[in-house]
Amino acid sequence: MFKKILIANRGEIAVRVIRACRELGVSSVAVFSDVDRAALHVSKADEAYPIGPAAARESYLNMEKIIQTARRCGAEAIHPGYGFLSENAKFARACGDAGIKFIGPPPSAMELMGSKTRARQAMQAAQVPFVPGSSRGLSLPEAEETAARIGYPVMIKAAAGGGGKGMRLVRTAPELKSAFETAQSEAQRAFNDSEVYLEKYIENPRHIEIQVLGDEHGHVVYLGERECSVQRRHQKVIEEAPSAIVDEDLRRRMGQVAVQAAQSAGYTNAGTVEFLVDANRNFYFLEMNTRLQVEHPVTELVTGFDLVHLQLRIASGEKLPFRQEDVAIRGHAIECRIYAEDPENNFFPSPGKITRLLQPGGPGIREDSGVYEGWTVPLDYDPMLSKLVAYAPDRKAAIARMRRALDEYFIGGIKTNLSLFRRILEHPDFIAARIDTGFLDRLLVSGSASAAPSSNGLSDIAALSAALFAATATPAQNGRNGAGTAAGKHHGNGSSNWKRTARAEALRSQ
Amino acid sequence: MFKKILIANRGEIAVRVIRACRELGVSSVAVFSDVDRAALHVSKADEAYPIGPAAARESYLNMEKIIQTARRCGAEAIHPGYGFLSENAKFARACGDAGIKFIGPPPSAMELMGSKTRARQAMQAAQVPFVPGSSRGLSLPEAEETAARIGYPVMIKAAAGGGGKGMRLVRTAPELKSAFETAQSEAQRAFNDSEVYLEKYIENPRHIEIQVLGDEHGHVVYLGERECSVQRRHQKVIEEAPSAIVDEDLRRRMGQVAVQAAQSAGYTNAGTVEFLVDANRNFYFLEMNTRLQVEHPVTELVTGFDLVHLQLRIASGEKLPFRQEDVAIRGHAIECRIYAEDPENNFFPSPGKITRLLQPGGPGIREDSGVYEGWTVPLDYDPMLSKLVAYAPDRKAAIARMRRALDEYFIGGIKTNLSLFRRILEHPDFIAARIDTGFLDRLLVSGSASAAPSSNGLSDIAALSAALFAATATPAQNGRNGAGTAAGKHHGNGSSNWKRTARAEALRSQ
Amino acid sequence: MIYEVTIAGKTHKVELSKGESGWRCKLDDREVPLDVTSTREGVFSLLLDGKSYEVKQENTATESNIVVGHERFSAVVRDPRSFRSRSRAGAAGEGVKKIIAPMPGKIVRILAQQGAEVEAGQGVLVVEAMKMQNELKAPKKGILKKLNATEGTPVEAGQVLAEIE
Amino acid sequence: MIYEVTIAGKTHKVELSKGESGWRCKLDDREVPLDVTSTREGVFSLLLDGKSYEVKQENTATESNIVVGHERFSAVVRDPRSFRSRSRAGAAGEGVKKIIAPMPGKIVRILAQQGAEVEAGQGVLVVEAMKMQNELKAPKKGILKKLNATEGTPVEAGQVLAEIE
Repeated sequence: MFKKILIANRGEIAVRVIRACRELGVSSVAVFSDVDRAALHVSKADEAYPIGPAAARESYLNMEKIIQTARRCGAEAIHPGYGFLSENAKFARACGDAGIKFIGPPPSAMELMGSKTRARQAMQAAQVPFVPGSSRGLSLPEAEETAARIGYPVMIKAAAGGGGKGMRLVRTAPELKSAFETAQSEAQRAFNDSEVYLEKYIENPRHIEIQVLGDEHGHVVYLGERECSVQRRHQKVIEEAPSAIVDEDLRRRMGQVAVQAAQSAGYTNAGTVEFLVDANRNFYFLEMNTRLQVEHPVTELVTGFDLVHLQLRIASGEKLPFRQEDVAIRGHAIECRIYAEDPENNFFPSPGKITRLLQPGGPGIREDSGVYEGWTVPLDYDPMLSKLVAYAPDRKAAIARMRRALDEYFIGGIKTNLSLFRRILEHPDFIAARIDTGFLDRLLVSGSASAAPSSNGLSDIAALSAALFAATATPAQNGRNGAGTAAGKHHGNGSSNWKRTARAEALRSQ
Repeated sequence: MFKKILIANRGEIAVRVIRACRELGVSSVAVFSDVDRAALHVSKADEAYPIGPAAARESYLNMEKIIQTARRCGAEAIHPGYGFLSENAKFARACGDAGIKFIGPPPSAMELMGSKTRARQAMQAAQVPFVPGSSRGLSLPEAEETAARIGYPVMIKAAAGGGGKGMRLVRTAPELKSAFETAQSEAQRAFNDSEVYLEKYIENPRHIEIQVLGDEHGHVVYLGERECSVQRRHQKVIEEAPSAIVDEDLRRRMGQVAVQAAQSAGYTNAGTVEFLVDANRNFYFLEMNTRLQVEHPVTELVTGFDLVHLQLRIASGEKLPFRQEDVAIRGHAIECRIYAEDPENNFFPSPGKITRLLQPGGPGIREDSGVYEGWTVPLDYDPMLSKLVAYAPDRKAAIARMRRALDEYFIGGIKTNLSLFRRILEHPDFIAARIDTGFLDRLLVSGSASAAPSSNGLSDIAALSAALFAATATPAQNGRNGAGTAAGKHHGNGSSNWKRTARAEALRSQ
Repeated sequence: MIYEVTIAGKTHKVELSKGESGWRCKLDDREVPLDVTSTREGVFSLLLDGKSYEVKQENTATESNIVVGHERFSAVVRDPRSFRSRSRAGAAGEGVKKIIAPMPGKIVRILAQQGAEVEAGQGVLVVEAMKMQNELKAPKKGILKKLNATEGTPVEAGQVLAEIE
Repeated sequence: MIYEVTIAGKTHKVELSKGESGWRCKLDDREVPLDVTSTREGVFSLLLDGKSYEVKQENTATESNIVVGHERFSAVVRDPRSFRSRSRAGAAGEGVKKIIAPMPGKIVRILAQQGAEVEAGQGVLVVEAMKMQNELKAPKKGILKKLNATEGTPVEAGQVLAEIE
């Protein structure tokens, strides 16, 4: 095992890896940008070094600076987390050149999977099932021909793409030309590469992915599936394991295909093979993510393994400590990604100071958090604050447990999407596992993003409480909220902060 | 399932049961004594009612008041938690008479197991293995005769006993008379019953117990064992599951005996059969606890079941939703009981205000807590604050994870035994699972209760920090700590609180 | 003391007085037997007819909320004794609507110029935060009287960016 | 500003000044390149030569502690500028040792009477809290000069129960 590793990331995933290091007796090195000096990962790590200004490109994406820091402090390996440099083959290669182990797959496997068209070719050679379509970049005439062959609707995608950019759905032939050109120019702008390809569009697919793990001695196993069909604009919002529609047989078939895919790419360490699954439970390769996923905790809870421990053990040269037949799925886990964003206002991001943080606990609740009460969420990065995970013997109990945990959760001072989860978890389609990748977008257009307020007299309680808070406000509270304490003679008459706020409310735009 | 139940308890176990209620859609009713109005279980419950003054005998032990409260608010059942009325057969009977379901075994089973001598007779009839000795109360001549037959050393125990009271170890025949009489008079004082009996004394036994669960349709299963050998003065301090010395065969044999014991007593709901296990892995019935145990979470983590959910389902008449062959042990769990007590000062209790609470989180960590930051731990009850539980694939990883969690844990304002756990978990005998019920007492006499301070220059950091805190102290901070802000002109020169404390330190007894 | 509290569009009169065993509360002249305990700063545990409520106060840069259980209510509290000063502030705002930054960020685009006529819902400027661009719209039809914003400058949550009259 | 800090039996001189990028710190006249950030009230994140320390301040009724990671140090901080007032307080305590209640509780038994001679370690009184009885012992041999305690009365943590001279 390594003696010391550097974590080239921030937020909850940096804290997650630091915790694993501590448990394995490995010294952990954090890096931080100027705005992250007070971030949780800095105080949790054994060592911490500044790597530049707030802009990620000058800090968390600054390969040279990160490798230099690792060399200087004697870190033997770098864990990239997810996002930032985690899928950057050039970075993995640079680590190797500097004599530092990159905790992840070999750069060649990252490069292969990083190009959608090359990945598609390789996967087709490995007999991995695919959505019908082209396996390479197309010209417009080629696209028209392919679409005619496989039948509409079709989806145009950027070869270098991700995150929904350069993607266009085309339902009929006359729409193709304009959509093709828009996708090309979007791809050019987003990825500096205008290459696009085309696939049959699967109606209401489910997003189901297989976790794989390979050691450096040729063993690859799969750790069951995760269903991530609850998405907003192609971003996962809720993930769970197992999937309600995957039985033992389908799990084995998907798992074997995923292992084949990994092996054909010379893959090692943790990776995820994403599939679309149609209404008839046919599954089609979507892409392979060559890193730890955000949603890895649900797999940990149902398999009992620790994926970050295993990543470190694999990267340090150990053999996988178990075989495929030792992997068993028990119980059900659900994860909610908690974001600083306002679901009632177009999901506007909501950075700012967390003035109050009451976190849930008790049986079956795990929280991987990157924040703390009093911390100011910077506006420079992804707004994910924390991952809340519920585990229970079955799906119904896991949903009930997550709802209980959400009821206990309170984040004050900034907007979060906690209320959105409550609404999803109360929805009959979610409860019945009738979900697909369009589920959440349909739910969102059907009404407000937060659960409908109940009419059980809570507003009377709120009115009384508002007055009580005003009556018991201390001068210190006013001071902290920015209003002066000049109001003087404090005899319980509404704090000046309340008055100030009242004015702001009255004047604010609706 | 019930619509509403009352929880006749306080602290973490009340919160634990309230959470289960919420998950099952059952309304929860808390009760509280005058000093517990601000306690966590009151605000977590759906309803809460006062039941009297601080003294437990007038509130949490006040059967009439509790049953009356349950009737008035329409609770169909009462969960007694552990301690207080949980093993009181009279209370269980009174609930039944009032038409309220007592969530636990039938009163007859509680009565049987509540008397050590009657339990012993019944268990012997059910072929349960016993420590050699008498099965009933003895006169002194009978005791002398029995001791001679089974051989010294022997242990004298109170028939109505518990908690170490009325117990005496006798190593040689000449000591017997005096020890017998002391035990009798202690038993008389403690339990108003001088009856004592006698058993062979097992040297360095391990305490291993089996969790059983029976429904009201005649099915009883066992959920594996817990090892609770780390005890101080017969009080469990750390519990784990599984036990390092129990293999599949021993687990099955102990489990079957426990089920036999439960069945012969007409037992239903959750219960625990405690055994002593000697160096040759012979096991002997110790007693049966007719309630949920403090340490039930370790069983939940390794089996994947939720014991409180199952208690409620059983009490509402449901059948056990699984069979013995569905029970499997996976991974390893360790629990630390966090107490408000000072391990460096004779384990003095330390009630008071929790001024700062930083709780651990992340993978494999569960906390069942009954406290919150800012709460004042009352001096009227058991000083247990919280239970911290770590789960990992194996024992070594679970120990490492618990140590990591303890490093993250900070409780400010009162003394706790957190440092004691660190010391135990670093001890080579604990790590090697060479533990018995005398392990902790031996460890405690061998030195200070907290881990030895390392000499790695942390005291320089502490000195610098102390000055920095003094330099940045705000008047508000001084005010909160009770010192006046009269010092006036605040130009960064040591807060008055620091000065006040300095004086107190200088004058305090060593 | 007496407060005027506006919650969910309805304004209530709340009368509070310190009784022997805590607060005495009246809501719209109806006595409410509320048992109030502060568990931490900004958090109350309330008991009313046996029902238990955990209530939190939340002040963000732009809002004051009361959270009961998990339901959030926007709250405006007025102390009638300070009415005079309030109404003055109110008068200044007559007919004017402001566009306030809902979060800290950076102004990346200005879509309407000072003095221009804007429709209700028309985009006025774009603020970027956390990699997302968010268009702020005119709350009503009118003249864009003030525009306190230039492209490329950072803004704080709660900052008034524009006024429409 | 300059402080005298006693930690683990050793007294240090700590000199602090506000520099351009935070605090400048000297420990016993040696410059320490400490990077200090307050993460919450009573908690610092410190970086020193790349090592990261989380430090908490803890004031209980009877002690002031500094907790570095999970190690607890009893700390006494003196501001030399306030020395005069301090030494006066110190003088009053010369030769006198106090018995202070380590926790809130109730006095259940008094074992030595006022004016009596007591040995070091001799039990003076018994305080009960949380179902446990705890004997408080004489810190030194001497005369039990004051005894501010009667059986059955509650005591607060930090309360002086007896003085021995």
